[in-house]
Amino acid sequence: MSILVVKDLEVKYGDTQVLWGLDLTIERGEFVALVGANGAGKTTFLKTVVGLLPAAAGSLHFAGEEVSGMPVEYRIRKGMAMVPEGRRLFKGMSVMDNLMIGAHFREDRPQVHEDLGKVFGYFPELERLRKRVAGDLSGGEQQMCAVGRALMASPGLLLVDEMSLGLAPVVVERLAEVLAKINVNERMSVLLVEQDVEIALELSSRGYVLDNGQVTMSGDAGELLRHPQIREAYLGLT
Amino acid sequence: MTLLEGKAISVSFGGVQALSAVDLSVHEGDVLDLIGPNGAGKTTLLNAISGLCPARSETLKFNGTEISRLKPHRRAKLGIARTFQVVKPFDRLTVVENVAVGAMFSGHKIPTRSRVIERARVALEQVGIASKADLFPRQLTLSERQQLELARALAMEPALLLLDEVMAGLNHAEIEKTMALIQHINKNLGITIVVVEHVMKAIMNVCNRIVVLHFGKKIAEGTPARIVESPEVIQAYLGKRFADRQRRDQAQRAAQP
Amino acid sequence: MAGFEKKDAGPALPSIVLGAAVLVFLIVAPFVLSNYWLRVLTSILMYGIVAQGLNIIVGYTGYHAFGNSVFFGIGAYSTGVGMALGLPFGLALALTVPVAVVVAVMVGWPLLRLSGHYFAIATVALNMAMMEMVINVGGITGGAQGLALPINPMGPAMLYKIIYLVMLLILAGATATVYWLDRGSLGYALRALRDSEQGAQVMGINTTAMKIMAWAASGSFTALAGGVWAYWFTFIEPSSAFDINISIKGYVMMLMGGLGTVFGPLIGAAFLELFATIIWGKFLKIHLLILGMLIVLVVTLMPQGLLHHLRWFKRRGKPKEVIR
Amino acid sequence: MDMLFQTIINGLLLGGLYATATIGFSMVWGVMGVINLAHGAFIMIGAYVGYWAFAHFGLDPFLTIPLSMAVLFVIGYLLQELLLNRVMRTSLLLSLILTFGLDMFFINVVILLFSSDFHSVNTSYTGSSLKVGTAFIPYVRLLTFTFALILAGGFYLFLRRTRAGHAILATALDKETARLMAINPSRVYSLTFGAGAALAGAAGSLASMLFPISPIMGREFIGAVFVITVLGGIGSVEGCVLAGLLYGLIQALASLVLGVSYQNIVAFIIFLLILVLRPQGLFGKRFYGEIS
Amino acid sequence: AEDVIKIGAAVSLSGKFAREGEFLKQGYDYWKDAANAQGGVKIGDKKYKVEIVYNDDESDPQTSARLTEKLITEDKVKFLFGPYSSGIATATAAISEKYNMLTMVPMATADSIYQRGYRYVFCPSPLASTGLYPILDLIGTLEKRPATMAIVGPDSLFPNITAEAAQKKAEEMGIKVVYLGKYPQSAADLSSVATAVKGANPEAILCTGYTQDSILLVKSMRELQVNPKLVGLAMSIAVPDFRNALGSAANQVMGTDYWVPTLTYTGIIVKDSDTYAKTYKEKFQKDPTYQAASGTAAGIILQMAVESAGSLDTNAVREALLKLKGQTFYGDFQFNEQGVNTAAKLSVTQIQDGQPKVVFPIQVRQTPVQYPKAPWN
Ligand SMILES: Nc1ncnc2c1ncn2[C@@H]1O[C@H](COP(=O)(O)OP(=O)(O)OP(=O)(O)O)[C@@H](O)[C@H]1O
Ligand SMILES: Nc1ncnc2c1ncn2[C@@H]1O[C@H](COP(=O)(O)OP(=O)(O)OP(=O)(O)O)[C@@H](O)[C@H]1O
Ligand SMILES: [Mg+2]
Ligand SMILES: [Mg+2]
Repeated sequence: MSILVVKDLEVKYGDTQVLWGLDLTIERGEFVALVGANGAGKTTFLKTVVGLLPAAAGSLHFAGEEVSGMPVEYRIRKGMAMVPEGRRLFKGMSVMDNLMIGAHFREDRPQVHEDLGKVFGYFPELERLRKRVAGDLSGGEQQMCAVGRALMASPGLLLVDEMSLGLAPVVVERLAEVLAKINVNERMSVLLVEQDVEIALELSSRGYVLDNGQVTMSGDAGELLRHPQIREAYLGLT
Repeated sequence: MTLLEGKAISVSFGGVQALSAVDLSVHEGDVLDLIGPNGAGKTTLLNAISGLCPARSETLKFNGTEISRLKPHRRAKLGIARTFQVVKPFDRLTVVENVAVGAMFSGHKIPTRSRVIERARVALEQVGIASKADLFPRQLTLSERQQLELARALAMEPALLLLDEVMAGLNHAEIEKTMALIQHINKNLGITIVVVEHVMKAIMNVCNRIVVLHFGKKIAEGTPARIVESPEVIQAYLGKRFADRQRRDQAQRAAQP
Repeated sequence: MAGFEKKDAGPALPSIVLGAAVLVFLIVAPFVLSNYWLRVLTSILMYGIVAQGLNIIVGYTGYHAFGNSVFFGIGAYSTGVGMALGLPFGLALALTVPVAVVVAVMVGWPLLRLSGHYFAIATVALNMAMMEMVINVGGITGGAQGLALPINPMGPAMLYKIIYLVMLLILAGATATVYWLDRGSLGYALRALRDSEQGAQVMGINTTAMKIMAWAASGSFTALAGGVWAYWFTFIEPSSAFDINISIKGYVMMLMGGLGTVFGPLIGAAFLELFATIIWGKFLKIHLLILGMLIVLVVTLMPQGLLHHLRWFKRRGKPKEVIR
Repeated sequence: MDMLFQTIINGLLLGGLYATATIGFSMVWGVMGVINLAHGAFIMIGAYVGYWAFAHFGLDPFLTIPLSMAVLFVIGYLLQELLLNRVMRTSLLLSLILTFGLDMFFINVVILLFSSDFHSVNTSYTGSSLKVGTAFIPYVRLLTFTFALILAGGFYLFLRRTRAGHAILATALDKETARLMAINPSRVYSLTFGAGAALAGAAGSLASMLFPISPIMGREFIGAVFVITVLGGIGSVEGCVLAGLLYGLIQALASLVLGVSYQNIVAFIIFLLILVLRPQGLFGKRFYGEIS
Repeated sequence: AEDVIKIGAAVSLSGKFAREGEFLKQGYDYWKDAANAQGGVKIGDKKYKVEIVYNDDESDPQTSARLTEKLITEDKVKFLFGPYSSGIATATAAISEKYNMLTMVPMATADSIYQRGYRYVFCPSPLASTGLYPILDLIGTLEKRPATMAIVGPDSLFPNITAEAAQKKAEEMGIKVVYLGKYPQSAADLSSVATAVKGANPEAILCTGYTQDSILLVKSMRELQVNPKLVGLAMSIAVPDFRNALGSAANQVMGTDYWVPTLTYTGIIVKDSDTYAKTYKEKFQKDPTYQAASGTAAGIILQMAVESAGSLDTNAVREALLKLKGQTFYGDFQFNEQGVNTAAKLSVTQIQDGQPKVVFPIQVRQTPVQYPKAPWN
């Protein structure tokens, strides 16, 4: 069964239309990559899915329910979580509080504590840093904390925007490993937006290519990776 | 000739020693890359050069002038321009006005308004966001804002350009474009460049020297080819997977005629 | 927002006509208006200066000088003390400018490093500290007892015309300064540093000097208004010369008219003063209540200022950006 | 020596009340980026609620604290929902002027309702004191102080320990991201503004025991409230308490050492110095109050 | 049309002096209605009704000045009634003077106003400098006078004048002023002042503050057990708010007053103080204060001057005012060239068993003074 079904989605900023009739589906437990040029509308898409932006037209089904009119809180409660572009931690709060606020809305407290344990399992450095003020962490540590915070919502669908932005290659590698592990262990669906197309497609099972607000290609990640057009436009290989 | 000569540059924030006695010399015509893990002090080093944070140093000379006591705007007028990793556009000026400010107050006096605008437009062309000239910065995407940063710096027609992660968030094609732009700035406009970049495969091709920072110390310096082989750098920064990819790419390139 | 990028340079015809009409009116006003209405008009001009002074430091430079009334008080007291020492009015008034500049430079240097809210309240504290200082110094300032200025033997008709004209001149000066800021590169420097100080610095703008200059200009005009006010009232007290409501009123006017525009503050001043004048007497006990409600309504219903809503004579321009 | 001891007691006891009067203001500023100039009016309304209940039902103002808190919570909540919400996103300036207008409005409404006469609350224990050595501790002030600290402590725990509190903090730091945590910022703002007003109301009820009650009594607090907010660090409850006590102490000591006429000027100069040397406040945290 | 005398008044109906301004306005209104009830002001054979044009000055001198100008030039009033407080009146007096507009300013008692050579500004009340004199005079009649004294008050125009004059007079009488405290006008709390007074340990303490300050100071002294033999206040003792606020703590505290209901002066329009207090309460549902009484008295004196001049001409009325010598329920009056009422005297009232009693001057007193004051209970 599909966890997210997007049909004919259109989004506008005032008079400028950014997304044009976009279709996208994610199955439960699937790892999907969304790649595309700058300004293609990837962030806009994620924000619309989660509800930070309104859709101008089209439908958005999440876990079998039409959510496009619903506020952000509703969708989060229903099982979405997002790692926003640029991490956006609550810089003045401790790492621990940042993690816990990810589970802010959850009533199943014992389960929350278990999830906290899991997050520390994936990112042992966070346990060490849990008392530190989040704004003081290095970029990589902050990104880990941001992913951890999203995991604390125990979402059915994890949306990750620009996982590798400004991170050292070693850190990117770490994060990629953890995302893959989470996908498998928790059976959590992941939608990853990433500029590093190679990493993104290696991690995922399917991929979508977005260009000027439209899906121009989609399909099996491995195939996309081998597709000559992708190799040329996004990987610089021939 | 050495354009920028810094000896023992140190910066500390309260208890945190962000930079400890880093030496840096940039030669005219260089494209120098500064790499290092997050928090290594790369941005801080750029800040120290442009005068935005209090730094101690034995010497900090630009074009033969000691600049360590100069305020940031004096250094800018001498010909040091920079971009910010966390972009700092002038939100309530339009894109073209943003760039015009760069042309207006740099050391080069431009006589008329229309020339200032002309200059700004050229800079916007160069970075490829000329079509957005009349928008406000917050109507741009993150990467377009980074391009705006670059355009503002270019409009100043500096001698030394400091670029802080201008490629972050760009895809391959755009990275290629930016690389070409950097090369163009360097070769055709004769501007010396210091870049901070994580995008290694791009940097390998444009820069002639790499300085590696780690915990505020310089741990390596040399040509790109040498640096990527250094086990210390691989361990601290690049990661094994990257090294593998790097080797594979090189092999592939070598295979191509 | 003006830019040197205007495609259709120059204002439209209706606004030229309107502007000329206002100018003519201002010049003939003292000869046709009754003393009372001249006084009302003078008070509009005075607040116009205060609002325009705020416009320089708030609208263009982005520093919320909430306590700019400190300069009003400084102007009033330096004129008052100067006259108490025997200087003629003109000279005493002229002296307020260097005094204001010295204060702006001395205090501005540390305070203008603060940003946003912090600067706003620091200026309030500065205003209070200055007031307490005048009270505690006593002596020539008269302390809490206030200071009486020499009375001009001239009849009211003549004296009021002179006061009016002096106010008008100062306001013209302030408006010209703002106009010049709006067009010139200095204005760009101020607006740039308003949006990002570090960004401006690395682009060659001496932000410290610019800010201090802007505040000194803002303060000088405000101080001149205070100086004229002192002479006009012949009696000044610390609590009314350093009355924070002066700058708050200026803020409301600037806001009503439109922040960071050349003529907005003047329109706001005229509107608020006239409104207040006209409702006085009609609602004895509740007019402050009505004024409070009016402010609430203006802010919630037309946060971009009157000018924005009176744009019929302005060409449709770029989207007006939100003030911060 | 005796005087020094008495002075310290005076300063601390008053400081506790100041602290409570400040917390709501500081929170609203820190979380919403709104400098609420009507805070003084809220305090005043709280005092009138206390007075009204005392005059009509003989209720002790300590008992009516919950009532004033409830009344002001509702006022604050509604104001935020109906008015402030419309402007606070756009600018600091607009909210300042809006709240200035509100202050004017409330004061004059109270003048209409209660006239501008002074009112007082005299309980059976008003005026009696506890003797400690050579110093006297007035019971009313001691009780006021205790209640003030209990309220401050309670609010601190509310922020740090409850999920609603965490939601407030998170919204203060990054509103959009807070939404991603299933937090509804406009609800949080209304809650914060309501809570801020409720605390002002409690402070007002407490103040009604000590000071003559009049429509403009809030104006006398607002200066201290500003200084303490900055001294303590914007949006920091524990900072407010420490700064409130410190401020009371400084003022009292300044009057002792320099003379009573210098208490304000000393306060303002300290304030300016703090701003210049340590703008995040003596006890402030980094990253707070950065919203513009 | 009826013949009317139009009188203008800018008073504070909002802002920090709203309370005092309201009383003043009611005082003016009382006179207007009383005079009109008797047919109006008599000039020659004709009776003129009185009409008062009010404006609210928001307790702001600048607004007051503007409104004064409006009353003179737009509303074309014949005479002016002044605002509350010396600060505001100083701003408006200059304008009255410029237009040669006869102005009665019953609540502007700062001496400095009358030292500027104004010719048209008249104050029926005694000046600020005399504010504490009667208490000192009373001390002079005591057998065991206090030897030391503290004088405290807010740092502002009226209180400062009163305090300085009192200090001078006390020292002339050989009383040592051991503490002189001026606290900031905006001080919300006076416990530090009470502590300082305690440290100086004076036998008498005089306070020049307004009602609110007096309440606070007495409260604080009681809480901190500051126990001088005499506590004397300027201008608040008879204000009902004062007694209500302090309850039994007010006992044996004394204060000077422009007017109290128990005074025994008599005059036209209002027969005596007792009548005034009663009829005022009927009319306005509250007890009158000295501000109200001073307003009514100002009206009565103006009426007497106009009637004696037999004209509405400003200069004729002024001449008549300077010649007149008489009494109203408010007290004696006789004006000098500066517009100062040289005949006015303050009285001293002491709260005895919860009731205000006039204790000085001897000739109008109700009971002897209770001295020394008992310690606070
Ligand atoms: N607030 C806004 N107002 C107007 N236009 C906007 C706004 N935000 C984004 N846009 C425009 O929408 C388009 C898509 O932006 P979006 O941020 O979704 O792209 P993206 O694919 O995430 O790009 P990047 O890789 O640079 O993050 C861009 O052309 C951008 O200029
Ligand atoms: N203003 C500041 N106050 C306190 N610490 C700071 C400040 N600026 C930087 N630091 C600290 O100095 C160290 C170096 O930071 P810097 O920003 O130079 O790193 P960087 O190499 O640019 O990292 P990144 O790749 O994440 O941009 C970090 O530990 C950082 O937390
Ligand atoms: Mg994006
Ligand atoms: Mg960096």
